[in-house]
Amino acid sequence: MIIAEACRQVLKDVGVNPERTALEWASAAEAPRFVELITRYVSAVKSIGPLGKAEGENKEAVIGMHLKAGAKAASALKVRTALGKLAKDIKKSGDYSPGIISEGVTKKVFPAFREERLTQEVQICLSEIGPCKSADLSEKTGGGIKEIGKILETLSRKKMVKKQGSNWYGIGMGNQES
Amino acid sequence: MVEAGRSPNIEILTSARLENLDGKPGRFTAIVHQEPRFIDDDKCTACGTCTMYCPMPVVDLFNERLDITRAPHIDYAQAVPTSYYIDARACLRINYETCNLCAQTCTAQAIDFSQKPRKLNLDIGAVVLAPGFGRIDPSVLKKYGYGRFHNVVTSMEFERLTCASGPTEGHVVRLSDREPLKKIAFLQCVGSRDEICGNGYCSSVCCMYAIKEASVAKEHDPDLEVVLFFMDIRTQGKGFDAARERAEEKYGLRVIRARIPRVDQVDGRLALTWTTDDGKSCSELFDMVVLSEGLSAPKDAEAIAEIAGIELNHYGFCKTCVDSPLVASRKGVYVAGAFQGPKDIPESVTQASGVAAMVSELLSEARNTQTVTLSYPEEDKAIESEGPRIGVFVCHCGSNIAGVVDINAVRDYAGTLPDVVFCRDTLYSCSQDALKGIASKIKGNRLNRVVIAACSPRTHEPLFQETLKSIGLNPALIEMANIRDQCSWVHSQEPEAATEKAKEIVRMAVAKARLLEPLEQTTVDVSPTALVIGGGAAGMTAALCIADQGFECLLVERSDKLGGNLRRLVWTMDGGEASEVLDNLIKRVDGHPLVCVMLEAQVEDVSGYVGNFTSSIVKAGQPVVVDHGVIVIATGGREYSPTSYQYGVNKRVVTQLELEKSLASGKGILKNIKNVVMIQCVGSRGEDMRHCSRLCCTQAIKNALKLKGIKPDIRIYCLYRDMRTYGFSEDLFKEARKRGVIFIRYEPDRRPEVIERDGRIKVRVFDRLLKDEIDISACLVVLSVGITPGANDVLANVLKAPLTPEGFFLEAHVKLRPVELASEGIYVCGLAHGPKPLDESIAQAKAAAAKAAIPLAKGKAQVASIVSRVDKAACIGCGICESLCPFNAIRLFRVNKRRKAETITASCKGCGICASHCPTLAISMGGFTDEAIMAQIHAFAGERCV
Amino acid sequence: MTAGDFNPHILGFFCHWCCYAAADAAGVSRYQYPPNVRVIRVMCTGRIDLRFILEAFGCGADGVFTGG
Amino acid sequence: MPEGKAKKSGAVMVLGGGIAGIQTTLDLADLGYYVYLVEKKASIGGVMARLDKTFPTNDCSL
Repeated sequence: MIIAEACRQVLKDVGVNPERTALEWASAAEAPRFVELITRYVSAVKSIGPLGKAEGENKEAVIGMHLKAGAKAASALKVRTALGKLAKDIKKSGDYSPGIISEGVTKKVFPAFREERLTQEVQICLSEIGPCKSADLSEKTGGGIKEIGKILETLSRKKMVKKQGSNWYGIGMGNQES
Repeated sequence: MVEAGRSPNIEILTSARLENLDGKPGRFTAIVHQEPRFIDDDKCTACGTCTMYCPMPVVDLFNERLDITRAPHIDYAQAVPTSYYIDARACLRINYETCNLCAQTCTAQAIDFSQKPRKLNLDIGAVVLAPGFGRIDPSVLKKYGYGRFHNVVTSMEFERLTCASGPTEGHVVRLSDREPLKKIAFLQCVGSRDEICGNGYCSSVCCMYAIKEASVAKEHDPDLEVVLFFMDIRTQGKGFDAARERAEEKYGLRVIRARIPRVDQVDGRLALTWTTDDGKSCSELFDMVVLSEGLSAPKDAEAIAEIAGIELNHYGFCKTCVDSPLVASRKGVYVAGAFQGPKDIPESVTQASGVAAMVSELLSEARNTQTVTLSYPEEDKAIESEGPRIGVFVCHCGSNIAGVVDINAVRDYAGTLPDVVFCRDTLYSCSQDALKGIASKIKGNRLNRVVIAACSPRTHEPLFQETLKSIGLNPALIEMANIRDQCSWVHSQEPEAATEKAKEIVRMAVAKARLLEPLEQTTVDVSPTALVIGGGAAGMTAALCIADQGFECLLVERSDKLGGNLRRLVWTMDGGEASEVLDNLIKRVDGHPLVCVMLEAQVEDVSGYVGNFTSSIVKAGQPVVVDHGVIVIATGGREYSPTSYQYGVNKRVVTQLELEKSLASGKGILKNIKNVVMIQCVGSRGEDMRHCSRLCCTQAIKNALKLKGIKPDIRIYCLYRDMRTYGFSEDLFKEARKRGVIFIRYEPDRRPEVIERDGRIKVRVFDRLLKDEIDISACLVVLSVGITPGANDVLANVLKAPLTPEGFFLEAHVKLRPVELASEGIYVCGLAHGPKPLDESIAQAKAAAAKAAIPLAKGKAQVASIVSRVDKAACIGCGICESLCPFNAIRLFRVNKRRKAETITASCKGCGICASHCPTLAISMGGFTDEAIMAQIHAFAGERCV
Repeated sequence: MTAGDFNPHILGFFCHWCCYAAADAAGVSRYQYPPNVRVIRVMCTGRIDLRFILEAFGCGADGVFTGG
Repeated sequence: MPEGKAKKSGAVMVLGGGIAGIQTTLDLADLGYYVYLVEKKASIGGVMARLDKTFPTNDCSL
């Protein structure tokens, strides 16, 4: 349930409509209930429309980028540790009520994920599209100016990006600048 | 059921009955008469073609005559043995030598009319009678209009109506016009607690199943109105009261305390009339009336008793006694389940395991003499280490898949997938001959990964894994593509979409198969001793039973003497001397060579897993470390000490056990006692504890009869909420009423009070019939106090075993595994599991001994292969997995100064929660690795992968 | 592409003990339901990792249905 | 072989294929005995197989 909540918030961040995911229970004896769940869910997704196109004109590429970065972020140590710790605490408290879960995810897991996703996406943009201004990066990744600023700062401290005039360059990411 | 069908040591003889039994315990010879099925079990693939073509309609007894089927049929799809049979009475071919249609249409050539009835001579060591119970005779139901009014149904018929595979696919409708229902009535005590039909006892189960059926009906149709008519609501099983309150409150079930005499039909609807407590008579109309029929003795009880040479009791059930409830009157013949007396499924299952223990005691030296263990060839490591060579077998399953999915297209498509070196379609891949064909193809083409595109792995994967094992291939190297149950069967109107889906399912299965790795089937040695914690009646019985089966047993008791609560009991339920039972148990325990007793000892720490536990037991301050294979918890319970009703303040207010002790000590104290008032449910059901303590009603009645026996003119009042004298103890309740005991019912919101004024005590209670408060002056007030859990939480922490909200140990499954805990190798019995009378505790102790003896008897514990494996290098020792694992199957160990996680393979159930939460992805699950699932996702996407 | 003939391509994670068993039971009773779901069987929904769901959407799934 | 000393048979007969019969059979097989399960109907499961759900957990009763 914690992962389902995390998934909803993460999908919102990468621009995918969270209604596309569902978490249901059907016991081995509840075949009629299962069939109803599947039929209702398929028609719901049908009304939402195909991935990308439904989320807005020519959004497919943008969402694709967000998702690629998101997948990497979901493997990042910081994000997974946050999720694991939250699961541990909730199990200890024994209180699995939705309020507690969503609050825990919003406070502890989502910020880590968002920062990691933006960091990954910045690196992808720089390596695939080449040097661009921090304003472009914030527009492409959907991250706020301040957020992108902070990320670029940490990346440059780690010697992974370099600022050249108003453009940022990725170091050792395939597109060697002059 | 499926397990029973598959084990090589179980031979199921269907349509068979016992004809003769002679010999003595250990050496019986039985003659069994078996009617033919006219269909060969091995060949039949349960495809259903014969039922379609047979012209002869037959009433479907399995569906309680609510449906029609044909002469060749199967009771229900999941029946065991899963093969059809022909109802000889209806078949034209058998009776009139004509037709023979089914034999021609059967593609598997399984129908064989030459089969003859046969007689089998079996030489056996013991006989277990478990023929179950009989149904109430329809004549008894006549007065409720059953058989006259269409919409009066029995509870079993209602059960079939709500069942998804039943005649109406689970839609609860009026039988008269198939209209949906608006209002249902459940009548209780039909055919039980009923002198006229001779079933004076209470069937113990109808209250519970009525509430379940009512809840299921409400789930089907929330705005349905449900009314239940009870005399006493008897839901005394573990957790049943809580479930009943939840159901009543969640589904708004109306409960009326009245016994309906008859049912009339008024313009198509059913009219019930009854009188309420305050004398008002009411009547309402209903769409359907469900008769909660009781359990009577099996119809052929006399015949069985005569053949097996055992006695029946006056109700026609098998006669047994309180301290050995599982032994029939003839030595070597045992009884389990409803034939011993009406009971619920948990008690039947407990008795069944208990009987297994007693048989194992009787025949312990003949263990493993006639069982066969299959042997498998060496695993061919060479082939497995080669690159993936995948074989795909696409099954027709007769027409079940081929009728919708284009098998050839799927087969050819599979051939184009990478690493697939062989593909073929099979008519029935699960039939004996096809399995041989698949085995030879695997060897012939040196295949090391197999994909079977057919039905569900849940039902057939073990079958194919056996085939792989039989030719030296690791059973984990197979993946099933479910293109029947989840494809052709459910998309039969869209053949192209179904074929497309089948192709994609096969593509995903091949992607996963490519990454399958051999998983070794580890077995663990079991140290053949048992640890029993708690030396009460249950503990001693369990220890003796394990020892009699030939295994060493250590019995640990906290106090300085054995006996526990049994010491406080004077008489048993059937009037026998409790001290006799106690002395007998203690004498046998002290005398038994294989039982070692440790008094004044307490279990301080337990570690390890099934087969290899090590516990440290503190005795007189000194810890003693002991190795053992299994643990049986029998720590018992404690009598609830009341804090109200002036208990402890006035010495003339005593508990039932105290009364029993004083009655046994001498008649003297009864000299000046004329009035005795008993108060039921003191502490139980809502005061301090939510649960019903199950035995206080029967105990109160037992003491009341004892009092009446000593001083017939004594006046006894019994203030009760529900008299729960279930089963045969209903006779005692009737006897008490006959002897003049006055029973007054009180509601939980207006409990009786004990008032003391200048040395004399009075009990004030609100009498619902007189609608007024009455004061009964009492020379003695006896409180029927309930049973609270002992200090279970201390032991629970040591064993990491969960407790129920009420504080008793939580069993693995309340109905089907009542004496086992979720974690393997730990068993529970007696009052530690929940309040219960002596005979049920003894039966449970024997059941726990049976279950505990299984790993000891096997000597080896088989470990599932789907378990987690930790990559030590990647693990950073964060401990998240250890805290999340529901089965304590992954622990952190210190490996040269760093903490690393490690799996306890025996306890791991393969759920994978640790793997999905591991921050460094250090944990991989056997059979469901991250890479395999990722490969399936990419195969799912096919060309659209971004 | 109007929503009418859009055929969503949905990935399903089914728990072996409950939802997968319910799907089999639906098959046995021959219930019909749309064929858009492709199933990955897992031993428990606890096994599902956030990465799987993001990977699925990354691979163009229109929906992910998790059945416990 | 003298009557008293005859070796005990390692097989057991269980009469009745309902829940009690099946449970005893499974336990006996696990404890190392060969079991003949004699059932008068054509399939085992008894009354419990006809139940739709079981109280109080309401899971399937097969």
